[in-house]
Amino acid sequence: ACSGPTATNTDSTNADGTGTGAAQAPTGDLRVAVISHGTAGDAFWNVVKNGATDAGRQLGVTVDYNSDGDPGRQATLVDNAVSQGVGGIVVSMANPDALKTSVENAVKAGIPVITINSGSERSAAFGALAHVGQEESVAGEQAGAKLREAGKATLLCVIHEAGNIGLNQRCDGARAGFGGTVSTLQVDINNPTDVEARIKGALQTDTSVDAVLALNPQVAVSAVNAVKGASSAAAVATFDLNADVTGAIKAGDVLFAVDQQQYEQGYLPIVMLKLYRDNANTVGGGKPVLTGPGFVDRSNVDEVAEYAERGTR
Amino acid sequence: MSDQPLIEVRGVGKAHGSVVALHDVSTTVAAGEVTCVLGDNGAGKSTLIKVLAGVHRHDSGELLVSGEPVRFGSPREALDLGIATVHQDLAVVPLMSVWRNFFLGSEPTTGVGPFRFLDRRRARATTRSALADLGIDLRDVEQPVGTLSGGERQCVAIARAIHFGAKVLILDEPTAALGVKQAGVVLRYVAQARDRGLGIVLVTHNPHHAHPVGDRFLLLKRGRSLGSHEKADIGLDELTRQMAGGAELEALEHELRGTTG
Amino acid sequence: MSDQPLIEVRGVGKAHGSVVALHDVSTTVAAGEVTCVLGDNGAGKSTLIKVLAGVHRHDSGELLVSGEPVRFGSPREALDLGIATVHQDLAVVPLMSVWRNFFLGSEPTTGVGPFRFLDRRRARATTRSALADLGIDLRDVEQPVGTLSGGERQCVAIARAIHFGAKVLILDEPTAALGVKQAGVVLRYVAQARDRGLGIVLVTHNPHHAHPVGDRFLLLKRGRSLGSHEKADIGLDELTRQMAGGAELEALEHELRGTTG
Amino acid sequence: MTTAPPATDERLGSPGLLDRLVLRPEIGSLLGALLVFAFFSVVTERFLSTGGVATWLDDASTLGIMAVAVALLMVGGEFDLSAGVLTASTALVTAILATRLGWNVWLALLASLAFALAVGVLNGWLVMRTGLPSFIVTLGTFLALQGLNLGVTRLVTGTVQVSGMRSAEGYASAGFLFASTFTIGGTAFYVSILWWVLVTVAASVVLLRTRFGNWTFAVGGSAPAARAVGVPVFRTKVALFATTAFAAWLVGSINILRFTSVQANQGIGLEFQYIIAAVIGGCLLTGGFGSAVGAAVGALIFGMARQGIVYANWNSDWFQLFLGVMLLAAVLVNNALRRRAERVRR
Amino acid sequence: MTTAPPATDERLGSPGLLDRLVLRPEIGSLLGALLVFAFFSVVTERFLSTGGVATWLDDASTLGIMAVAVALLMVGGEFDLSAGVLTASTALVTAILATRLGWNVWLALLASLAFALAVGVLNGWLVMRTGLPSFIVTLGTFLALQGLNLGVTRLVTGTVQVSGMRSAEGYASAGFLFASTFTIGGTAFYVSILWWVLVTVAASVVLLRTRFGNWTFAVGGSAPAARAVGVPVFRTKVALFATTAFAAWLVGSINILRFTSVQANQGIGLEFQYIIAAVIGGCLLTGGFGSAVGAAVGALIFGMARQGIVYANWNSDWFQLFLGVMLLAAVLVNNALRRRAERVRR
Ligand SMILES: Nc1ncnc2c1ncn2[C@@H]1O[C@H](COP(=O)(O)OP(=O)(O)OP(=O)(O)O)[C@@H](O)[C@H]1O
Ligand SMILES: Nc1ncnc2c1ncn2[C@@H]1O[C@H](COP(=O)(O)OP(=O)(O)OP(=O)(O)O)[C@@H](O)[C@H]1O
Ligand SMILES: [Mg+2]
Ligand SMILES: [Mg+2]
Repeated sequence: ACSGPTATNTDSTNADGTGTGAAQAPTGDLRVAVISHGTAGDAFWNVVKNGATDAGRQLGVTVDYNSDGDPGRQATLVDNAVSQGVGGIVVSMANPDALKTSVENAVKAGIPVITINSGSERSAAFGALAHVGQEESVAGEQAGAKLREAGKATLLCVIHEAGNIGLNQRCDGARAGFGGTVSTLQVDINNPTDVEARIKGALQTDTSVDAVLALNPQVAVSAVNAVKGASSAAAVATFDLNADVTGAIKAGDVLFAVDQQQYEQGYLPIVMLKLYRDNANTVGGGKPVLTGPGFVDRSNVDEVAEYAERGTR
Repeated sequence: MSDQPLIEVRGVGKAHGSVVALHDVSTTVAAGEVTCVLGDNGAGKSTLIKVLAGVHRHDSGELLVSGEPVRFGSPREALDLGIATVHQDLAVVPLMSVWRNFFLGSEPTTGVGPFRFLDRRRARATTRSALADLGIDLRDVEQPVGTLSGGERQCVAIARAIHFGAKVLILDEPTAALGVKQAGVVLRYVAQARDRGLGIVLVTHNPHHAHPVGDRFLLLKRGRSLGSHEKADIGLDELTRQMAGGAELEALEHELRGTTG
Repeated sequence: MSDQPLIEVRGVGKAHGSVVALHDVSTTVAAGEVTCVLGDNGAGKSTLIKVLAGVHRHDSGELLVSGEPVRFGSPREALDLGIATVHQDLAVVPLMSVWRNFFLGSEPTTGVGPFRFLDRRRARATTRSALADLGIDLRDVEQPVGTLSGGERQCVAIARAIHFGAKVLILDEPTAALGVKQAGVVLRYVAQARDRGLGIVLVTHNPHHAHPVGDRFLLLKRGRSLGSHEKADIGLDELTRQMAGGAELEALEHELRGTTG
Repeated sequence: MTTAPPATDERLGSPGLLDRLVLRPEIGSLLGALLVFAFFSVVTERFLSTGGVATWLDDASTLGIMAVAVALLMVGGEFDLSAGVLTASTALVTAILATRLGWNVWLALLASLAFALAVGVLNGWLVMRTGLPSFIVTLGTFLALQGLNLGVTRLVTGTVQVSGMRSAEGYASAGFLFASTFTIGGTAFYVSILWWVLVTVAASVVLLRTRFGNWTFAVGGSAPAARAVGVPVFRTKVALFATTAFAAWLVGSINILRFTSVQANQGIGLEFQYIIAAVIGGCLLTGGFGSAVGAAVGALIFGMARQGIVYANWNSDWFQLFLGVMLLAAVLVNNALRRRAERVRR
Repeated sequence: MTTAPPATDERLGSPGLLDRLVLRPEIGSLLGALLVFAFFSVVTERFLSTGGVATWLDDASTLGIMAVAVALLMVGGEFDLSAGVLTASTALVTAILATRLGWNVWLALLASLAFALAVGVLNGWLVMRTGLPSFIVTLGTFLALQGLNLGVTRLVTGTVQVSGMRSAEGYASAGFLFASTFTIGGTAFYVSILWWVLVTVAASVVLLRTRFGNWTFAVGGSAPAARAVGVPVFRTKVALFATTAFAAWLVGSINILRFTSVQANQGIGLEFQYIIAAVIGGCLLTGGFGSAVGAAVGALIFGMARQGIVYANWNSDWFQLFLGVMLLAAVLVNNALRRRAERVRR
């Protein structure tokens, strides 16, 4: 797939990427390590991974995706990539301090690094080429604001993985954007019965709750069930999409879903690294490249549903 | 007594890793006879017993049951051939109640098909009376075996073997932990079983127990056979001397008395 | 022999939950004397021993060591008063090697301060010779105790108690699993220890073992004392009869012989 | 359960009904459950309402089904770390067959049952054949299944979940059996609660009243002794592993039919909750002692504590702290009793 | 380790060097480690490069430190489920004291050490006093610490992580001791590897050569027997819990000084990795048997497999599957040997 001598792409966000690349590829194949802090099987990071591997397939770049929720072991994965001598590293920085040494070592070793998702304000300081994505707190803030607009007064934010920094930032953001009363509830994502039961319990206990913000589509579906089970009138909003959520949006059970377009957080860095290697291009001019958030609600759900089905939204 | 011995052991050997516990031992167990296995501590008596009972598989030699060569894969196979054993260790499951231990592996059931339940009433009654016959008067057959005294525990295993023994009864030091009365009862049982035509293998360190009931005496030392004696060939004193490896308890007894003030 | 008995037991009782294992038992252990505890299975002998050794704490009655009333909180306290015990169960740690078991709780060390390491060479040599003295010739003192034969295991516990016993030696059925020779050796040891002025408590079911060495015989039945006899008051036959609760082994022996063909 | 014998033995002290009770392994957990129940009934309003009861029973039910099966296995002296993930694996198999290949739900359920039993038998077979501790062997299966769940799901769907069961053929009837609700006093209770009761009763009867139950105690209490008296140790243990796998299939089916979608990383970490519920219920980790009812009650404690904390409206940041203290309190309160049992027991 | 006795006993078969070796609990894991090492050295290019070695040693080191301590505890017959979370708790205590209250790092480290030891002693004391299984007691501490970590962190910082250690006073010197690197052949190795070696050697010496080690085997192998010969069972077990807590503090300190920030949910789930590494290294779950070196090698297997899979560039969807198969293969390959050991052993 590596042909096309006239690589005159500008550093725009044109990311269609077919047939781009340079003839004078310095070291042949490009290998990029994508290292995230998502736990294996996490719905959000699954889409990021799909973005990265799709980009890799289309651009002829080998993409290795690895993830670990423990900051220390995420750092070790970066070290691992450095010692493998990969051609580029894409790393999510939920915990910039823990990754500092490893990222700086990578930069020192001459490996271009692009940060994604969170950590935008530290990205440049560590010597990263660019940042793609957006702070989770911003997404949360906008979700909160949108709920406020819908006239809600009391919000329940459901954290499905205790201590996960990204989820906490979303809820904190929602608190800031919402303005009203916001309480958080911890549930265990691995136990669906527990998720539904606890949300139901919380709704029964505090009947003033009129909005539930789920941070995962699976949790959203359970929240819808719980709302019905508790005979509550609360509206449900969620982060991310799946077939059930799009159905629920159509049915009016879910108000909206926050779509961070994280597919781009996986896709764009691969393109950028390829451009950088082949053409020394950079993107963003030192500013983060923002991917979202977008909202999926009744107005646009039909259009997005099929993308969600195949794991790219 | 019969042409075909119930069990015949021919040059059997058994090693645990590099430890040779038994080497080239031969003997027979005939119906209506008691074969006593005697020997020092660590002579390999229990190892021989375990080979006969199907707990260990022998490494060399031959084991014939009713003339058929066998290599037991599990104790179940030995039990199915009517060989019941009281082991020196491996005797009981400490956390289980007395009656459950007693009937373990041969539980009586009532009902049919999927609704075959333990016949607990019968099991308890049988256990209680079988133990009472041995002179053990239990408070409660629901008591976990682990809380019984050493001798009581031993009696549970013996009573079980006597109850289920069909053709051959193997007893590894059954009387060691028993009181005088209980030991007497067990020996009487052994004699009765022999008279009913069972073949018996008895391991013991007590010549006073071995001599009265034994018909054949197999002497082991350090895993090897020192020879087999028929009862006619050997008296109590000679047996005791052989078991003690030349020393004599009576002499010792005099010595012990001598040193007293 | 001395005015002050080493151990005096006054009306001691012990219950496990609702099970009364021992009730109102009294006896004394004097220096240079052997107190034999005799009785049926489940009579409470081991329970009494465990009270003396600090494994159980008695519920009622008094326990005096060298005239001082004590209530042992742990076996360590008993050991510190020079009371060494061979238990019927609780004897050894099966997964540990022979020499580690032998010296458990009293390990010899070399070096100083934080660099006090086990003196393994000495420990191994001592273990080997202590066992050899009992007539047990081990292949290897590194062998886990769990792989020893029943009698060998028992000998490890006995050798340990003999080695570390300072003032009182308590033996719970030490000879049960032992061969004729080993049993003789153990009895000779008991006699020697007695002559060195130790107080000895010996539990046994074998009147042939108890009578030669014992000075005082405490008879237990169903947790209660049947009385205490001085050696002068009781002969071997009478002792046997009492232990068997009236039955007699000799009569049984005749019966056993009688039924043979 | 047991009738006292004609106890006129002078060696028995007080009549000892208490001591008799104390010997039952589940007594401790029952007291603990009462404590937790009483506590939350007093502290919160909603806990005792029918809606509340339905919620915590629901939470306890699937945990309870698994805890009971795991308790049997633990009595038999083995662990199964793969039990939690297997609930997700079976659900995934059912869902993929029904939604992607268009199988009838009943057929898909049958296929996933066969799959579950195969995993259970494999676990048991490996443990018995290799002589390795089940902790290690089932850890291997745990990791392997976890990898398979994610890998296969992504391969088939491109996402990390399979959904859309509702439109599969046969959903209605299967859903009725596994995921319907029944109404008592105007409140909907999930049918999984009935399954839980059923499994507990069946397991209890098997454990206490059948030969297989006797063998289970024996192989856990002392496998060599059991072997020596002719108990088929191999078959018994393999059957126990298969039972656990069956329970995992049951829970997986309940989940997939109720939530109609399943996430690839579901079930991870739950295996320890099962073990914990069993241990709270009186199972010994070393095997040979325990009870099915106890495990069910252990699950109940878990469910009540988990939901009770929500009802009490305590800050959920401290959720685990409350849960930990709750559990410790529940097991400590009957400590005196338990120790008494220990004393009687050995 | 042991010199063969003058074995001219006719009851011993072949000289039996092999059998002697086989008796060592760590042999199995050593073979497994060799297998994993050889496999990845052949399959991947970079695994054997100094950079590669540094990476997987680094991954194994903190796991190894904990595994060794946990192995001692397991030899002593107990579990500690709170060990994983405690690594985060100690790091949090250090970080909060140093960054929020402005303490000197050394002082903060001392304080968190005291905290860790208190938790360890509490664990041990509760286990011994109540007679409850350590599985349950430390589960309580586990949940409580987990709740505290989250609750306190959110209370103090408003987020779920504490960062900013780098600017705390005394960071440089403390960092040098716990989180610096040393260079061999141009590659930087973390000092935690040295700590790991040190802990392993120390634990091994203690276990095999001291009275305390002897007592550890005894209390795990048979606590009543040990008590009966005068071993201070209570003190020994409490000391073992304290040792585990100490190791958790060490790992927590290494982490906080190296990463300069700590997340409240760190360490959760790791306790089972410790136990698994110890079991792979030959520890019996039932206590009384095991080795420190074995546990360290078990951690090494873990580290090599985890990083090796990344080096091999296998699709991470299947990561757990590979890891599971890897682990099973590593323990199965020496199965014949181990079984032989079992045969010799009992
Ligand atoms: N699993 C094993 N591994 C190693 N050695 C063993 C094993 N089992 C038994 N042995 C050894 O084999 C020898 C014979 O043991 P066995 O139990 O047969 O003796 P025994 O004649 O029954 O002795 P006793 O009269 O003391 O019961 C002993 O020295 C013992 O140490
Ligand atoms: N932990 C316990 N719980 C309940 N009952 C017990 C316990 N320990 C012992 N017993 C009972 O106490 C009685 C006395 O036991 P003990 O072990 O003292 O007998 P013994 O005289 O040593 O018998 P043996 O000669 O058989 O060794 C026995 O009937 C036994 O069942
Ligand atoms: Mg023997
Ligand atoms: Mg006794």
